[in-house]
Amino acid sequence: MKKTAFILFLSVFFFVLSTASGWAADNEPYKIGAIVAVTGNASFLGDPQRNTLEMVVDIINEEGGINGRPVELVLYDTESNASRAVTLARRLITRDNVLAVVGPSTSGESMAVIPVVNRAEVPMIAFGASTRIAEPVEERKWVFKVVPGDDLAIRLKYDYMKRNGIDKIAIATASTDYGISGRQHMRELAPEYDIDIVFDDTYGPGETDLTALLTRIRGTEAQAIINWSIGRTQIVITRNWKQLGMTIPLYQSYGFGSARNIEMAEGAAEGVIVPVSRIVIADLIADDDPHAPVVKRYKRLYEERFNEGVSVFGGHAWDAMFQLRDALAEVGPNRSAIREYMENISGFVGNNSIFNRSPQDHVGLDMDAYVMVKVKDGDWAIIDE
Amino acid sequence: MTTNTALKVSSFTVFIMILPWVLNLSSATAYYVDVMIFVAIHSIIGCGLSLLLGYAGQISLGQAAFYGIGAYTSGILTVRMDVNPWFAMAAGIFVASAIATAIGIPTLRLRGHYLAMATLGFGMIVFIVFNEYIALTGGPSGFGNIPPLSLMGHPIESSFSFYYLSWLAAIIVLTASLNIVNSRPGRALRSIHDSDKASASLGINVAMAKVKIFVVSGAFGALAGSLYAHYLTFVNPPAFDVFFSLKVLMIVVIGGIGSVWGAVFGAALLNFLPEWLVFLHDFDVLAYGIILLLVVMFSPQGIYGLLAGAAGYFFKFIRKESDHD
Amino acid sequence: MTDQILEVKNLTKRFKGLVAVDRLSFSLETGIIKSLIGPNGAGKTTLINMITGFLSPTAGEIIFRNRLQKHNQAHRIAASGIARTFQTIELFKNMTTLENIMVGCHLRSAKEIISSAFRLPGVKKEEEKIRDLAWHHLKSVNLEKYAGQKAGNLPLGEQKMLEMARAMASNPSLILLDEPVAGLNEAESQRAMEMILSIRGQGVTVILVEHDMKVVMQISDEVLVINYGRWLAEGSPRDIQKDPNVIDAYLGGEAIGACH
Amino acid sequence: MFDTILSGQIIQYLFTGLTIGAIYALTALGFNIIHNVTGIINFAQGDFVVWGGLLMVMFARFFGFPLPVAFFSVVGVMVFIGAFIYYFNIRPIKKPSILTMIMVTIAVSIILQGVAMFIWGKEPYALPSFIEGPPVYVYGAYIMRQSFWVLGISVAMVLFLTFFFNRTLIGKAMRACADDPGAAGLVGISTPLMICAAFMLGSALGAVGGAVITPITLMEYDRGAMIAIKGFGSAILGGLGSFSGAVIAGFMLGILESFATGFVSSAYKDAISLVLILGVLFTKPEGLFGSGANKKA
Repeated sequence: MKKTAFILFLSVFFFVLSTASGWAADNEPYKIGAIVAVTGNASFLGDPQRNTLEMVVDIINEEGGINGRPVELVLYDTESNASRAVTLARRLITRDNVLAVVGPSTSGESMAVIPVVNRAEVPMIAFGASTRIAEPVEERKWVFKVVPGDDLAIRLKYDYMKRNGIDKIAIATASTDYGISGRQHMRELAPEYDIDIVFDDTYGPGETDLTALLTRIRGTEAQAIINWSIGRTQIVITRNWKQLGMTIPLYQSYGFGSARNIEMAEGAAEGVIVPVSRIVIADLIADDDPHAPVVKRYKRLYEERFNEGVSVFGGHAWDAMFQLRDALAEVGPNRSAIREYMENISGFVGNNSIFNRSPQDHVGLDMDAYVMVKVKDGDWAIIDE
Repeated sequence: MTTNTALKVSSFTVFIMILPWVLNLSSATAYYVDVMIFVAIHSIIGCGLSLLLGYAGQISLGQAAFYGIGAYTSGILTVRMDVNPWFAMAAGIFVASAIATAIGIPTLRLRGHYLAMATLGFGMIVFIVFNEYIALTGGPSGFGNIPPLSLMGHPIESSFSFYYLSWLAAIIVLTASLNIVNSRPGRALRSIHDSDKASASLGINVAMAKVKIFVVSGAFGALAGSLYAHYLTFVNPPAFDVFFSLKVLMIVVIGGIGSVWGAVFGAALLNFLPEWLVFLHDFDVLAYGIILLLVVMFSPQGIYGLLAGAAGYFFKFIRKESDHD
Repeated sequence: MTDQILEVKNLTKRFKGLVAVDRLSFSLETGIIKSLIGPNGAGKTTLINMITGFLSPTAGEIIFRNRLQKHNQAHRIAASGIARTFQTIELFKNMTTLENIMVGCHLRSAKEIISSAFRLPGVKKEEEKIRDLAWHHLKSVNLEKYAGQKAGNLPLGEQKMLEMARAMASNPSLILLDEPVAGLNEAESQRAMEMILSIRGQGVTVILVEHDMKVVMQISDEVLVINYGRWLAEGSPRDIQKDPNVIDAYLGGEAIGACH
Repeated sequence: MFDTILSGQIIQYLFTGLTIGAIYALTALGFNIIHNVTGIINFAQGDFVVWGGLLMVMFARFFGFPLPVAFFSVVGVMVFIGAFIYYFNIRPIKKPSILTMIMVTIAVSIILQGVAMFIWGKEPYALPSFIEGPPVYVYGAYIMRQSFWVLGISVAMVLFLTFFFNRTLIGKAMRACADDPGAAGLVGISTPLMICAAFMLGSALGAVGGAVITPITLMEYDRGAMIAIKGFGSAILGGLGSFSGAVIAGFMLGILESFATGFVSSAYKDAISLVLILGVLFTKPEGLFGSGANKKA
């Protein structure tokens, strides 16, 4: 009697346990890891990225998750520190056992994390800008990128310059990862467009006064200046350019694409020419533009929820997360299947234009990722052609 | 080494050997093994500054330079010239020692503020070189693909194995530091700290003794940097900026400048605090500043001094109690 | 002429127009206690600092054991066999009494950083040797009971004794004592004097700078008087006490008079 | 043609250098004032400049104070902060060794930087020129109007300090403390009070520098360390303690940097001036202008 009861009890127990665990397995969330620079020097990148990631995960879960399973975001702050990014990437992979990693925010951190994900065979979608993140593709098997390369923005600029009869230019770049990458592409691509770089100098990211550098440019035959930097120096050079009463046009890198920069330049930015992502000029793009639904939706949702202006950098997070959603919906929770899917993604419309990847190209974007704009009356204006 | 120190070091070694097994029991703490690797690396560079600051009384605000020199030498030799990582590590230590000698001879004639500013300036110059000498250092982007250290053909790249390697190095450095402190050259240094006049009158070459310990601190810094490079397999300049030099200073001062053990405590504190102070976000720096100020103002012997004092008091108390029995 | 350990010739030191020591010459026989006296500001400490290499002379020569001292660094001069104590006590306050004397043995040992760090062969033996030597010197001044205490916590009298013992630990052939009994009470002075005599007993030559004339007259073999940096008188304590120039210099003869 | 361009460039570099150099000079003066009275090198001196600039932005832009009111409010706040630092961080130290004081001022610097980040965030802030208007065209060079303000106020500060230390009672008392604290105490001068005054003055001086330079260079929370080392470098080049030396050296360093940018490269500008500073530290720690040490005004 006792024995039967015991067996009965055991079978009930195991039944409950098995159904419970089976239920759990069916509904176990898909874990996505994120490492972004919420704090530290690059917090202007990581902060909107964190916001966007959390927002997108909420959207996906409100829509019923992926194949009925919720998404769980495990997000850590790298503090803009490459060594911390590596530690955290290892933590995501070994402890949290995530299916894929999004981030890190900067190129330096992304470069540092690449060996970790390649070794662990976990797909990563980096938010860094440097082209080296996705090249050479043989060494980047598990790494993808959502940020269009510097080369695309430079091609667009050179194209525009040629059409406006400019063939002698001065380039000034910050000695940062961002600046060096821009400088390298500008020098490499110039011959292709028959553009002559008559002045080329770099300056420190902490520079507070660039009048001396601009004075040297004034002594050359340059017909335009391209400045490639991010942060304070792009404002400093804009102000100094205006203060020196320079008449040749100033082209900025896409890093200038934030309303705050126009404000900080205090009127000096009038006439500055910049290639920007569509998200910067979301209000200006036509409704029949294929990007309009995504870009306008992201801007509306973000600004409603966080009460602050949307940024390009948050847009990267949006694109990465939705690409992962599509992948998971299609192939399920399998790291190498996700990688396979990411590598062949095509026709995906994101904030950074339309992605068409291939085993030879882990970015998948073209020049259409940028739009040339000019600062006019304290706002952006699309340059019509 | 006195028996007391030997006992401390061996019990600490046992603790370190067991720790990852305990941490691995729970997935919530397994990650702390990674944090502990940085505790080890920072302890090594901290021991160097502790010898210089706590024993010789000479300040350096440029330790990040040696850390960087070690890391970059290791990286450049292994990646560009295919040198064996162990040789690259030795080369890094050698290069850093040579540079420390060249810098130390003119710098250590300076006193107090001059020395602080000179080492700060030295650190800034080295940082600029890392950033601007692109052909050699890869510039601001740094470079990756640094091979891991390996032992008899087995690469030491998992957290678990690197934990043991880094702590092996840290314990050797700690033991060596304790040995130095408790022997002829160490006593000479401590005597300089109290009265350089009297030291000179007893035949101690004060200037040379300072340079020597500066070289030792540079060598430890380079060892730490090389470990860092082979662990991360990637180096870029921000890891070696002025703030890292200040961080090393904080490790030593907050940990306690009276003893090289302080560096270990300081390294642990400054690596675990950010884990616990996540809610502070960027303001953890502010927290460090405040802790540093409070320590300097109210507890010059640092956390280790406080703990040692408390432990001493506690044991005395116990002994007294048992005496009564 | 007997064996000379030290000879000073025309030694001069100027500080920005002020002449602290002026063409001073004297010589010192091996194995004696020679006191150096003179009113405040006479240049006694400047002279000691020059002999021990803490100051370089403006002109003149110092010949120690028949060799011209290159007036370079204090630590080299210490290595040549000259030890000293300081007017303001310069102990290593944060080190123990024993460790202070162990530092004193610096010149009698040789192990450097790397061998010490890794406890290479010979380090242990040398450390034991240093420790034994230090204990020996500690016992010579009866400070064993303070061995483990921080030197800064010792009473003043013991600090002065410790400083002398530390200087002796470097095994010098000449020792310069700068006011070893200043500030001590009667009993402590007595001990210090015994110590100085025992230093001479070990064959070490002593130069003593002291204000306390009673001590000077009691233990000196010779006395040198300087005034305004110049040689004023030299001779046995008895002769000096009678020298009219000396009495004149000590205006009113307070110090000398006190001895009578 | 070529000559006019070149002379225009040289004048441009000269003015840029003078403007930047003025800040180094003011920072160096701040170092000297505190050093002369206390023997402390205040590592937070660069952060005073940062705070001066950021407070000026806050008062002038966000609170909308008229410029003179904003300017004197900045000075007022910084005088208070200087006194606060002295009373709560410097005075309580029982054994003020050089090492301790270095670490205390480093800690203060970290804290000032952290609090600035807390209040203003990490973005750079801009400020309009004190007098709006296009740059002045001089012999082929464009000089910003604010540059004249920077130079004018720096000269005014030097004159004020000379007057202050030579003619006013408190200034003379501070000098007396610097020369011989014991004797100063005997004649009834309160040393702690004078040290406090030195901190107040040093902090206000840094803040003035920050307030006038911000319209040209923008300002953000983490600029302190670089300003501090250049300012200290100027103080060393001029001979630590010498006011006139500090001013001359500050301008020299600024001009050197500007010409280095003009004729070599921006990238190595900081390295060039740092190497110069180290070179002087190693070979002539008493400064370029002979034995400047402890010479005052």
